[in-house]
Amino acid sequence: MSVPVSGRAASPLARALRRNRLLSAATALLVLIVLAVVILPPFLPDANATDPVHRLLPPSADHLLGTDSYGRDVFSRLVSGGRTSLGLSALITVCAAFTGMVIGLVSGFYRAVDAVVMRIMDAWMSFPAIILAMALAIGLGASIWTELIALTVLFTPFTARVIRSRVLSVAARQYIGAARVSGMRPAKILVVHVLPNVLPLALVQVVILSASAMLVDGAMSFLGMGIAPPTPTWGNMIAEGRSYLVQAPWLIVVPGLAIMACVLLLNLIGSSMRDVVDPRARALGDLQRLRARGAAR
Amino acid sequence: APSANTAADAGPPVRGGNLIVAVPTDPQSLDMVANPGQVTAHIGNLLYEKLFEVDKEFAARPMLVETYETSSDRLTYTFELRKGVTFHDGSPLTAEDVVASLQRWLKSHVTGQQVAPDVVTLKAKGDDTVLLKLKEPRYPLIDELASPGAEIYAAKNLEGVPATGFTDKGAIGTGPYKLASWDIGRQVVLERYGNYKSRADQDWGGQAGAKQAYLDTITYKVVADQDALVNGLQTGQWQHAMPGNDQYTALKENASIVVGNVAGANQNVIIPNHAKGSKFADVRARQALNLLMDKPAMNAATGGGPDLTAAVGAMVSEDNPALYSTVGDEVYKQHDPAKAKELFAQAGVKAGDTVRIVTSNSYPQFAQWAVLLQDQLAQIDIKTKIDTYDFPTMLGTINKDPGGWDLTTLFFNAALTSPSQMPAVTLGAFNGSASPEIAALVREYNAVTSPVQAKEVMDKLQALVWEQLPVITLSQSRLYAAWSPELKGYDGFYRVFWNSWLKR
Amino acid sequence: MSLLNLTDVTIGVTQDTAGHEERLDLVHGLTLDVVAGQTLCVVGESGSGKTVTALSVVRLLEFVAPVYTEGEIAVGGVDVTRLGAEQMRAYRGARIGMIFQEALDSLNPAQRVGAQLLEAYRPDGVPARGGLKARRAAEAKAKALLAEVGLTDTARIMALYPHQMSGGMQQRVMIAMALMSDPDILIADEPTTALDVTTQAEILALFQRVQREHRTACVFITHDMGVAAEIADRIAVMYRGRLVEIGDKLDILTAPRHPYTRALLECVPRLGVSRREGFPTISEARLRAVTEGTAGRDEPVTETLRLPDAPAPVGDTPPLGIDRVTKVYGRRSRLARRSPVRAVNEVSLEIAPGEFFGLVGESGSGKTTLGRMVAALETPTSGRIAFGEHQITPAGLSGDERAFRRQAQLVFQDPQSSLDPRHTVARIIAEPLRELTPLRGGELDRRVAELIDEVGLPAGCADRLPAQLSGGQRQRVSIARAVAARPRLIVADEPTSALDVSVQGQVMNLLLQLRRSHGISFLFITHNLSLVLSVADRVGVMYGGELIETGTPHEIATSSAHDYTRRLLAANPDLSAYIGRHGHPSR
Amino acid sequence: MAALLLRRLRDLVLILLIVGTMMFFVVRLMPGDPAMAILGPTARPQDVEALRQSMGLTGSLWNQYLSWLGNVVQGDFGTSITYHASVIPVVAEHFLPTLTLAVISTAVSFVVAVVVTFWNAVAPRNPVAALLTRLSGLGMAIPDFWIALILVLVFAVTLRWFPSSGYVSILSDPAAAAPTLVLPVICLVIGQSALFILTLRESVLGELPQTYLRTARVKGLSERQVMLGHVLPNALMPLVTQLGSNFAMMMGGIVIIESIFVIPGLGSLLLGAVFTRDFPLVQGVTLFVALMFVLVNLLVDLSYALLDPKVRVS
Ligand SMILES: Nc1ncnc2c1ncn2[C@@H]1O[C@H](COP(=O)(O)OP(=O)(O)OP(=O)(O)O)[C@@H](O)[C@H]1O
Ligand SMILES: Nc1ncnc2c1ncn2[C@@H]1O[C@H](COP(=O)(O)OP(=O)(O)OP(=O)(O)O)[C@@H](O)[C@H]1O
Ligand SMILES: [Mg+2]
Ligand SMILES: [Mg+2]
Ligand code: NI
Repeated sequence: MSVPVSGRAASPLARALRRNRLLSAATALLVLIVLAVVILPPFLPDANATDPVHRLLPPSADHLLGTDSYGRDVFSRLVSGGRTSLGLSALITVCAAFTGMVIGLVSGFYRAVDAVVMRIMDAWMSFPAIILAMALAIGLGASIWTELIALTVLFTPFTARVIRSRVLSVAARQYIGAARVSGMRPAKILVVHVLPNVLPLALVQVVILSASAMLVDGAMSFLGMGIAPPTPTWGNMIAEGRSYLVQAPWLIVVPGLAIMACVLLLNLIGSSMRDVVDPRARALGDLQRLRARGAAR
Repeated sequence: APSANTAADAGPPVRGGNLIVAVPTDPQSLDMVANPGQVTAHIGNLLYEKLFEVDKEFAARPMLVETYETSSDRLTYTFELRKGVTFHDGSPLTAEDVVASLQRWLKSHVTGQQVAPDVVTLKAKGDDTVLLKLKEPRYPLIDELASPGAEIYAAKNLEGVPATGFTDKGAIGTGPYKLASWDIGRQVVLERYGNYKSRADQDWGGQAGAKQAYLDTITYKVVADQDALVNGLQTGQWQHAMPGNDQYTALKENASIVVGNVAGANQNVIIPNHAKGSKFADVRARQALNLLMDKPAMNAATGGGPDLTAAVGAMVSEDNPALYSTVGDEVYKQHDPAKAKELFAQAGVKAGDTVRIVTSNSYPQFAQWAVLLQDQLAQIDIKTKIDTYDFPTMLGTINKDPGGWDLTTLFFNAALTSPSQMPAVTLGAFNGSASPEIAALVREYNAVTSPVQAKEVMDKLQALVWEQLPVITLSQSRLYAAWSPELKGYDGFYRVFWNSWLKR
Repeated sequence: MSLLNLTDVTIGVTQDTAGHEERLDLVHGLTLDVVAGQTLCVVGESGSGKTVTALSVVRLLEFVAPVYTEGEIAVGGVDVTRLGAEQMRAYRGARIGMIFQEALDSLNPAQRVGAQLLEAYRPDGVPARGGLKARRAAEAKAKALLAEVGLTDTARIMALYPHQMSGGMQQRVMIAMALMSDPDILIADEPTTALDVTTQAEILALFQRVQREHRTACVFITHDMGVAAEIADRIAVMYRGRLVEIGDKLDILTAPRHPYTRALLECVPRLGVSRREGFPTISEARLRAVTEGTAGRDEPVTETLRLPDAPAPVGDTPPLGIDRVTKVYGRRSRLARRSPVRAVNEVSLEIAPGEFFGLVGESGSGKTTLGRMVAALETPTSGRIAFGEHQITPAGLSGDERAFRRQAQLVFQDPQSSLDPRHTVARIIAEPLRELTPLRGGELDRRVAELIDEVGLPAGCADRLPAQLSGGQRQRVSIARAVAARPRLIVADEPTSALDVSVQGQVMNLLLQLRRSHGISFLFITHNLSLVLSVADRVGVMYGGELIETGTPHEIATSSAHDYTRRLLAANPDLSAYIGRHGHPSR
Repeated sequence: MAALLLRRLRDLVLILLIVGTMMFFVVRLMPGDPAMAILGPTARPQDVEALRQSMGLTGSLWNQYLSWLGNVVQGDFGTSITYHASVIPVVAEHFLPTLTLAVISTAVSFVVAVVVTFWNAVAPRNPVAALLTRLSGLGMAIPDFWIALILVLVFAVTLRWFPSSGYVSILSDPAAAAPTLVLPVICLVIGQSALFILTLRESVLGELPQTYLRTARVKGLSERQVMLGHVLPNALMPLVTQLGSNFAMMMGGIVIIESIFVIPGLGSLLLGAVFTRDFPLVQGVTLFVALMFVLVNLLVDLSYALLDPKVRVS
């Protein structure tokens, strides 16, 4: 008798996508947004072409979403700003999640380095964020890379702490000992047993990170430490538009909605993905679905 | 919105009440010598007085001086002080106080420092007479004594004051209001000075003439955020504010708020770096830049429209007719990108070169101009790198590497009383624009004897500026204020609130 | 009058496979009844649906799995499957109490046991409402019950947290808690499996007394036929999700009608009967033949392994030497009030190559700790353990760790937490093969399937997650993992506690075969005295961290010098009384 | 417990030293200094230099650092350049507004998160609870300054229910302080409660399959009792961690909300201090924030001990 060990009917992701209409809709929409942001710019008016005489025009056929205080086309800026914002947020998320995960995993699992690493994290976190961001912005000049570094530096200790606390509880489980008995090296145990059990939390963290990245980008622009003009990001579009809340509300509403939509979609995808990665949550999800349908009283 | 108050609907003055005024920053210091900030100056106007004060047209009028005499060689000035004037602490104003205050002004204030080389002696003669001897005649001396920084403080309060200025304890002047409390970062409260001795003359407007303190107290609330500034005005949290240009249109449309121009203006400038290493060390490059810049477009972006923007190349506000000169405006109005490109090439600035703009985020328009410049330079294939810093960082960066930047953006107060206060003159060290020709004209101005001559020299100076381009003027921004209809008697001169009252 | 009536009950879960829902019946057409004041013991195959049935009676399964129930479960004449959620709640606690196997996991770790007890108080069958008076009454009742279950230091006990109590204490608290609401029916799911026999004996006695005094009807699920013999009035036998037989205790034990019951009784290890050459197990094929009538009703359905007499090839198995090993947990600290725990104290022991060493002892006496040190999961505080070229000293394991792992394996006591909840059964079993052997690809898959089969797991388990298995099934996964890489030494920490006797026999046979074919040594930790005495070469008894004696099973059983050992033996539940008395079944 | 405190005290000193040192060099290495900030672009270099001298900003950086450190050890944090006052009282005064906002908004967010999460857990079919849980994703997505601007427009400018800005000390006049706090607190709560809901939901999900819940249910407890009495205490730890680090972050100032609502808190103080290069103040605020951070974390650790008896006992 032969039992398939790893082969399964379909990958869990594909299954989840098929099963969860919300997830597939959210994913499709996000993919659409990303595609639009990547493909569209060449077909739109230059996002940086200024025309101050035609500033603050309301939405019209010429300018789908109106113009901003420099007379630039808001739709073009929305699209190319999306490119920067989404790209930046993705990069920051990847970097911060990666460094945070590595630090959290290592310091939670190898107790020898834990005390030192965590004290450094503490000092790092207790350093006021504004100063950190400013010091970097001044030291390196306001550019996309500065912001990437600044936000990665800012977010890393938070992710690291959250991950570490979960690693600590996972590392205390018997199955970690069982893996050692099975002859697994610690580094591999970390990857095979600890990491997957930390992953659902990490996914939540990723969602939080990508949302925060977009929001903090806005906040940095708001404080004048964001990406150098004229490169648009949704964050600095809001910051620039805020003076015209009454005159030209679309300037702040449009990028605000864009941020919200993307973060919301990411959130939806993240929490559904989490069910995919975590079989226990998946089982619970099934249960809740069935209960909601009244299959089980 | 109804425009500025007219005497007719104001009714009779009402005594009492507390006026709340929103200011964008804490004054940080109430010492007008150590801190040349706008908020300090405006609060200081109510606290302190000078020997002379400017009227509505920025002409000097006697304030603490009763009479003064000038010797025939125009080298000796004798000032007779008004009698019975007291400081807020009750001590009488004496010639000693004037000497001590002006000595400090000559030593530490930008304008004073321009005057100082010409001063031979400054001394008290008795209690009420001050003697000032000059090396050379100086036509604008009285105007300079009426400019911010020349306030008179009690001599005893100036002893041992550090370079950073005195604290709230030293904030004692002879003005109609005195300091009641100062909650740093939050608010400054002034209250009526009961023993204020007003001049008997009629109100000359501006800062001069008779002053009646109708309001019991004036509270300056620190409100840094532009939206909060406007919202608070609308919700009645304060009765007076000077919001940014971008808020103008919205406020103007608001029927429950009075919007009006305020005396004086700001001169908006692009500052090219003349130092070695800069792309604009060559005058042709500066001229090219002037040709390239689409000034109407850049002014449009500054917001407020024609109400707030005067498209003139003058360095001094129109409100000050004695110094206002539009000579050189034909250069100011030139706009020819093709020729600019040529000129740039001649000056060695080629397509593909990168112009380094440093700017600060202390005012939104700085970055706006930089971005627009960038776009215009891009049209003739010149690249730009914009570095936006906070103000001290920008100054520090420029200071550290004088050749490491090409352009920066700023604005200056254009309500001036003498050429020595003009940025084209005072910026000499900052961007290396000092030139013997300019210095010679300033000397020539000092030597004149009549307003007509003065105007002539001023025209020459203005023309020279458009030739050498130490700064390139974009426009003048008119200041404006927005206030509650309850505030009466306010004539739109800065934040001067004597002779104003609240009508309930 | 019967209190609890199950009529034709079918229980199953809905599974979501490849996009559409499938129903999987776990229990089929179950019909049984429980009479007031009587104890019904449910025995049977591991994974036969005992726990599922019990949980369905109180309708707890629906909180954790998408279950469906058909048929009627009547409590006092009311079909609980039709009750609304709120009405059902009135039945839980007040009408039906329940005690679970895993006492520690079943208590809230963050709450003092006192509070947990008070919460269960249901005067007149409804939750206590209102103030101090009810609270006083609840407290009085809790104290009385704690005293009744043998925890006389009531005030202190109520202030403890679950993890501060021993397993026995936890189980007593669970019983007291179930009694707080004076239930009519008490369901206990293997409540003594994790306890040593002396504690088990106490709990059983307590259980019986409580049941008599409170006139409660009991359902008692167990694997231990000895336990069933001791406390049951009636016994129900389950097999493959069906009830195969129910009847009075004596009838079932002495005159079983169903071949499965008969076979189960035959498989029970007995004191004095050596099983070193092999255990009897139930042959599925023969059982099917008998039940389907293709074979005679009296045909034997068990088969007993007979190992060849050839001595084990112990050539490359080194001896295990444990030399004055001590393990102290916790550091003495001036600031904290806690004092260190001496879990293992100066234990010295030799296990010869190929020897089967059984280790018994009180709960908390340090057996697991010793086992973990031998498996190099824990370093001793002092002393040394030698196994071939490997040494385990306070400094840690010397030599190549992988080489050691290839040689020594551990079966964990708690299968639940020693299986990664995110890995499937197949993946768990494949892990040591991947790490310690060169097997890969198809060969690896084949070997995994083989192991699943060898430990008697249904093939369908391969893709399941640990949470979807029964307790016994999890334990077998744990065993399969330990034997996978063919080690030389296996430390087995209560590897069969959750298994029925037939599967237990199957697993033991596997271990014995391995030992015979490969000369494996065993350190076999257990609470099951009958089992260990019938199979071990030597037996050690631990008490309070010390190894108080070692000897052959015969020596231990007949001539122990130690008081504790004798108590242990006396407490061992044994079927022989019945079987001896009635001389049946013969063999 | 005492050992924990001792260890924390050591950490505290260590962290303050690291942060203080980093801070010192970071701010000093930024271009620009207070003398320039005060005198502006038209100043003559010699005047700037003279002012710099009078502020003690000359001499080697290392010597400046040592003398600063020496003073700090003696409890002297220097005199603020802009406030002309000793740093400690200035910081203390700006701390109260920030603390008020942080405490209230954290408490409200905590309650909101607990109520929403458990409502949803107890009644999974209740559409309002489900909607609120889903909305938490949206809450995290809304930029706080964005919602602040909109709330002010609606509730302050248009409806006039609350003042658009302003600050009144809650200690001196709670009745007058309450309306000024409503809008800023709502702005902070929206994002924060969303984050808390996410965290709490995650840990509640992890708690639901635990066996001890079977026991709780078999006692006949209602779902509400099960959730609040049993799941909540066990699921609270990750939330407390999250809450702690959020709170600690807020101690560094809620810059944007403070600036929009004109609240004189630590955030605006710090920002202002940086913009004017008020070195003593920047350093003082930073050290204070770091101190608060460590203290909050200590509280979090202590609350672990309260929530998890295993930590407390062993
Ligand atoms: N959540 C679930 N999903 C799918 N199958 C399940 C689930 N829970 C239990 N089962 C299966 O139901 C069957 C009966 O399980 P149950 O726990 O009732 O067995 P048991 O008789 O109590 O066994 P043991 O004596 O080993 O505890 C087993 O085959 C088990 O694998
Ligand atoms: N990690 C640990 N930290 C502190 N004390 C421990 C630890 N592990 C075990 N102990 C203590 O050591 C003693 C021995 O525990 P051990 O688990 O070895 O007992 P056991 O004989 O296996 O008991 P059981 O039969 O109940 O499994 C117990 O008192 C236990 O509380
Ligand atoms: Mg079971
Ligand atoms: Mg054990
Ligand atoms: Ni018989």
